[in-house]
Amino acid sequence: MQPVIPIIILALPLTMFLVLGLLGHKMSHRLAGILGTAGMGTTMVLAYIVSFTYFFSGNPSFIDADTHTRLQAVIFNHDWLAFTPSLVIRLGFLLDPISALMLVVITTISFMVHLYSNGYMRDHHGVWETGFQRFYAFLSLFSFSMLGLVVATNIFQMYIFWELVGASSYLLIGFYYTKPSAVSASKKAFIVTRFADLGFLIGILILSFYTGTFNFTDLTSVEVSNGVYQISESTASSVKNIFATSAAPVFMGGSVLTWALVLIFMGGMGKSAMMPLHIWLPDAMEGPTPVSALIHAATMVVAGVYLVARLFPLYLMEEMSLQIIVVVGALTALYAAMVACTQIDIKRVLAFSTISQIAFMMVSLGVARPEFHHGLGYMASMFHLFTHAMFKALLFLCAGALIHAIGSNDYTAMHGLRKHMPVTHITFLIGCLAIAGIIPFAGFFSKDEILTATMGHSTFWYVWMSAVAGLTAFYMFRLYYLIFWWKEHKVPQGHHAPHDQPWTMTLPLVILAVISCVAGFVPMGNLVTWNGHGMFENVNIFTNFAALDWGVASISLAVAIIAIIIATVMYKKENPLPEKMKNLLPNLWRWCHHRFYWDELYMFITHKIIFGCISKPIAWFDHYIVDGAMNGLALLTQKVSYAIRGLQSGNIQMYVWYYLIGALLLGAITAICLI
Amino acid sequence: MELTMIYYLIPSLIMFCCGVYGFITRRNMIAILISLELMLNAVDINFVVFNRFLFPGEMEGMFFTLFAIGLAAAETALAIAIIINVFRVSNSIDVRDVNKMKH
Amino acid sequence: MFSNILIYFVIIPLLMLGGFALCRTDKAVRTVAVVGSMALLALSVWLLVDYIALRQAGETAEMLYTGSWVWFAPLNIHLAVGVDGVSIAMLLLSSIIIFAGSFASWKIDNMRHFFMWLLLLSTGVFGFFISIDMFTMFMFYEVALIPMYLLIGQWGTGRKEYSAMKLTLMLMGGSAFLMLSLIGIYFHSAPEGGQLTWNLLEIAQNDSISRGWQYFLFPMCFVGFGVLGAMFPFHTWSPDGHACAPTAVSMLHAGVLMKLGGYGCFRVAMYLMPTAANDLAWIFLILTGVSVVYGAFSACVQTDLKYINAYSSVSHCGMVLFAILMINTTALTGAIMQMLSHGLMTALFFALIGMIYGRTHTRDIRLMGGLMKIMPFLGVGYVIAGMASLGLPGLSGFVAEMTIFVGSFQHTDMFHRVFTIVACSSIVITAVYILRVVGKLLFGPVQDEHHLSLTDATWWERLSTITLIVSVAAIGCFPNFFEWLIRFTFSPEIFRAIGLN
Amino acid sequence: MESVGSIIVYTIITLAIVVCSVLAVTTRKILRAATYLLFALFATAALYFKLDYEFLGAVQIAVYAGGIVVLFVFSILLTSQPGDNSAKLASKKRALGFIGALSMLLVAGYSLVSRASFLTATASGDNPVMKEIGTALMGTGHGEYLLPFEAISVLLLACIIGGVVIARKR
Repeated sequence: MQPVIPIIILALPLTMFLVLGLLGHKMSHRLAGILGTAGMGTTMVLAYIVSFTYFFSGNPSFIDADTHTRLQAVIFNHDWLAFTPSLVIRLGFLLDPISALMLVVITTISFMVHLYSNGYMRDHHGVWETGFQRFYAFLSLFSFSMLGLVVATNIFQMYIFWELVGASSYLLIGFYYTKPSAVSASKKAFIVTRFADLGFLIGILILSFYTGTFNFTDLTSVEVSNGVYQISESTASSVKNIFATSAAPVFMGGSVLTWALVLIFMGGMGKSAMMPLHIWLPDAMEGPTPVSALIHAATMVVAGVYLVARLFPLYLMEEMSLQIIVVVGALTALYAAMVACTQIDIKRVLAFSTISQIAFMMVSLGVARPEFHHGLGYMASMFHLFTHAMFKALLFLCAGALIHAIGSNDYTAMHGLRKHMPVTHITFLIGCLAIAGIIPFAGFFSKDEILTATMGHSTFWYVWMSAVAGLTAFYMFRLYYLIFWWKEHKVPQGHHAPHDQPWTMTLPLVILAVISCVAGFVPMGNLVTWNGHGMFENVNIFTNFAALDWGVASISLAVAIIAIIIATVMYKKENPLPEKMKNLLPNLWRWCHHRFYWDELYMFITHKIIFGCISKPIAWFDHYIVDGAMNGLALLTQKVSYAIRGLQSGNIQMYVWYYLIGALLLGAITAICLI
Repeated sequence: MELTMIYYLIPSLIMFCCGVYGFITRRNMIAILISLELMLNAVDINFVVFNRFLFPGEMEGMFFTLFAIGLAAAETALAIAIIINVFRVSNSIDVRDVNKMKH
Repeated sequence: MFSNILIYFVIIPLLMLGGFALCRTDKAVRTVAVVGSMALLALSVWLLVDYIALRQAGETAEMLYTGSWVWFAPLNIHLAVGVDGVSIAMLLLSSIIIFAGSFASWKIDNMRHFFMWLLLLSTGVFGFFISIDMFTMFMFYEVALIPMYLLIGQWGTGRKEYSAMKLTLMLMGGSAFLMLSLIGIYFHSAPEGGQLTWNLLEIAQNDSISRGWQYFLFPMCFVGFGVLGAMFPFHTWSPDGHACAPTAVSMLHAGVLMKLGGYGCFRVAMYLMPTAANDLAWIFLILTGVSVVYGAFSACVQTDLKYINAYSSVSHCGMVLFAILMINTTALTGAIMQMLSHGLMTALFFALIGMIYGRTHTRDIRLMGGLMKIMPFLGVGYVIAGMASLGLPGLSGFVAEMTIFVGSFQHTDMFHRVFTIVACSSIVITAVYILRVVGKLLFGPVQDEHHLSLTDATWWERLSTITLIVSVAAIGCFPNFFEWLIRFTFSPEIFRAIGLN
Repeated sequence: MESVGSIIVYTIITLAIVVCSVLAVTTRKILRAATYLLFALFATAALYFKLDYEFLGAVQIAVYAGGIVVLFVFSILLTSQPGDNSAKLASKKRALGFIGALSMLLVAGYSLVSRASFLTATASGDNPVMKEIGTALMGTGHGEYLLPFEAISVLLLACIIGGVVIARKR
């Protein structure tokens, strides 16, 4: 493939960022919006072209004709910074199943959000938000960074764009920069992810030092040998280097590789909001809602999943690191689902739901083993990433529509909106059905694959994750009923009735809803697998049906339906059941409602420990001890000067005295010596 | 009894010590100057005595004394001029009062 | 003598000094300053291009454009000049900052004298970077230090007398160590009976300083330069000095003068005494490692903008010395990159702080807020500077720090590993204090309604800021070029004595 | 062996020197101090005569006794009223000064006396002839003093001018 189109895919959003950022304030709002949207639309079309070419063209550089294995294709790769002859950061474009998939996901969601924002970022009277152009510039910057991240050819390129993504997310969360809560939320997001990135960076350093390369193709290539797809000779040998090196193959109780992988996973935990580094994501909802849809539901937060998937062959070599991923993911999934049941801010419910769903993907990666259905978990994870991006973006955009109409994030202000906003109602319902895993919506297939993979790994985690899936259905329908049913909406005096939104907002909702309905039929098993080898022989529209493990599927379906029924009973009409439930388990409810006091804990650590016990004492030490020592030295010099100044009094008689005493002493000494 | 050097040096020493005593105890500037003259004179005596007793053929000691007398005259003249000037300014010739240039 | 291009780096500032002496109006002074600093910038760019052309043509000498003229024959003191990639990078940095600094001090009291002292300082800086004779190097070093006293004492703010005194005395204290060690090096510069020399290249070639003497001279030399490089615990002149200095002086001082320290540590201490450097590095690694984290933590709780930035400089300059002590090609390259990067971004910081202070008349972040709305240009500039400082890819901080970390990680023993990780952790703390300042200063509601009437940047302030931003972004976007420029200096032969890399 | 007359003369001179010196620094009346100084100087001159340095003795009388002491007297008269006593010294200070001077006397005296055995040379040689003195003062060879002579004459000139300038009434 010619590198022209890939270069444009990366360059166009960057150009848009520069144009809108530097010249935006000279443009009209409408022009800026159109420019940004058109730019992103073009990028989307190009990304589709690239992605479809990769999957379906049959080009020998993309698929091995003999083994039907999809290959990693480096479209271009320019040296950017050479640390040593072998450790070189290159900026390039890597096409393989997951990056092609991500190209589609990112550009689709991003385009939807660009389009949607044209309507969202102005109020009912058509007045544009201040900084509208800036908003589009940041969106473009984010899209650029995210695209750069997924097509990275080496781990350091990924880290570069990883940081850029973090920074643009900072800018977008803090978009309403005059609002103190938005400022502190953006700060929190950046610092927490930065802390995680420290682990990522150290992991990269360890890994690259022992393997001598940054390149993904060297680190993770997979090849066929004796009919079995496995980690390639080159990967294995470069990783074996780690063990062959006599210097420190073991570092603080773990092998170097484990440390490297776990630290890299820590970076992923930060971006993907895994416990305990999840605290930034709920706060990040301070940003405009389209931003939440783009960044905090569909793209940036899955970067961690993507990172683990990208290095999956390496993780396969260290069982322990995969176990850690499973445990972290499972705990996070349950935690987030429980918290989501008690939140009253709709965006926060969605945020915790996102955390929970990403944890699903993580667990799925953690349980993936080549022995079981050719690494089904890996495929399921990517599949869920894809479907989740679609329906979660849909849910967020619906939430945005609601907030736009009501002017509040709190569902207590919403109740019973189904008649006022029919389109939003239907699309939101589709989203809920999808996330709950009701056949035939998108979430059903992907979640079912995940549960199947978990089942194949361990029954305990299977039961655990099924329970979480039930909780998911419950809290999503709780939210749905509380917004659209519960009791009739009364229009407060002086306000106009809530109504559906302009077409720029409606269109993305409809498109995404349609995708959520049909995305489950995409034969992902043939497109994205850990070793590039398709799972199915024949592909048709019912492939996914055919591949289902109906045992698992029917159980999960049953769980979901029961959960929905419970939610219906409790929340469809105004009734005292929720209060009763709350009083049944008051402590649990309180802990969930306060998100298990994680924020307070972090507050304590940052303010009391970091600031109070480290920074302040250091500043004190610097001021009084180090600086004090210097000033003390100066003071001592001055004091001595003052003290001996009296000797040089100008009083000649005193001089004679000194002279006399000196002479006498000398004389006495001489006399004594001569005696 | 032979009048050896020591007989001349001891009075000179006493004279010098008197000068020292005066110099460090008196407060009147003229008195200090007088003590100074005593010390100078004691030194002069020593030069002359050494010349006469140790190097009788030479004249160095004598000439040194000669020049010292000249210098003493010059020095006294200047010192007295300064003292008179100080007196005009501060109406006192007590050394303790002459400290205005110190600060 | 005048056929050597390097000598013009000293002559142009001196001519400018003469020009200022003749000026009668502020306008004339500005003209001279702008023309002169543009000439310097053009000269350094031309030198860069010419240097690259020579290297491309296969020139392999360690230093190019060398020249040597006897100055004081009995002690064999020469005015010896020569540059390699590192010096050229430093010259470029200096001329950019002087250019930006001239615009940043567009309206300052008693302008003629201010610029005269500033240019005297620049003379010292340029002279230092082109010299390869230790004596002239030291002389220029002192020339660069002394005007600082007057510049801060005269044009500063706050406790300026105290700060000026403290800064000068501490740096002079460093100079005392330095002088001792330079003289020590001189007397061991040649084998028994050989002609003693001050010339760095000849000393390095002779390699005649015995191990014992290296052990004695290296720490003195390193501490001497380290004081100017703000090494813990000799950094306390930096916060006070920067806080009180006028804008252009802060820029020049943090941007260029502190680099003299790092450059000297590398060029004299490491270059001439590699054995001791290798053996004693651990002592200074501890100190500089502490510097990095300590400065960052200190910055977290300061409330004065300039103090924050000064402590941030302690942290970043600590990183420079830290990397130098790692003694391998990658880390040393990173150290020089960090010098460039820190020089530019800290100059940018100080320029912006000066501009903000000039408007709000306070530097206390608790008294300011929401400035982004009032002065968007300065606000955006500040955010960019902050992002560069916390190592955002695409700006200079990232490439420098990453090069340092990758280089430092080449050491496999536990001691180096631990300190590398400690140094790495500074990227988080940096983010904390940078975002804290940005959040308080630029974002949030406006704290003081008097600030609402303030204006955004003027054209000269914009020019100054944009120059620096473009430079920062240039390093961040095209690091390979700078890396290539610098790397040649760290050829393996230089470390032959150590056997590293 | 000295003649008795010589010893008597010596005794008188020595006594005069010691007594006058002591009195010159202990009397509280400044004019008396000047007078005792005068006598001490005269005694010194006598000592020079006794040691056969007639020219020197003459110079001593002329310059010191005639010139310097007169200067002293004039200045005393200019700066203090007759009958003015200088303030009584604090006994502590006097005692300290006394101890200082005495200890010096003892140390120096002890070191002199303890080496008295070495200092046994007797006085010899003649009164230098006036012509020799003149030649030595004006010559430039070894043991001749033209340069100091000129220097001191310039010094005296400077001194005169300086004295005039300093003491001049403004």
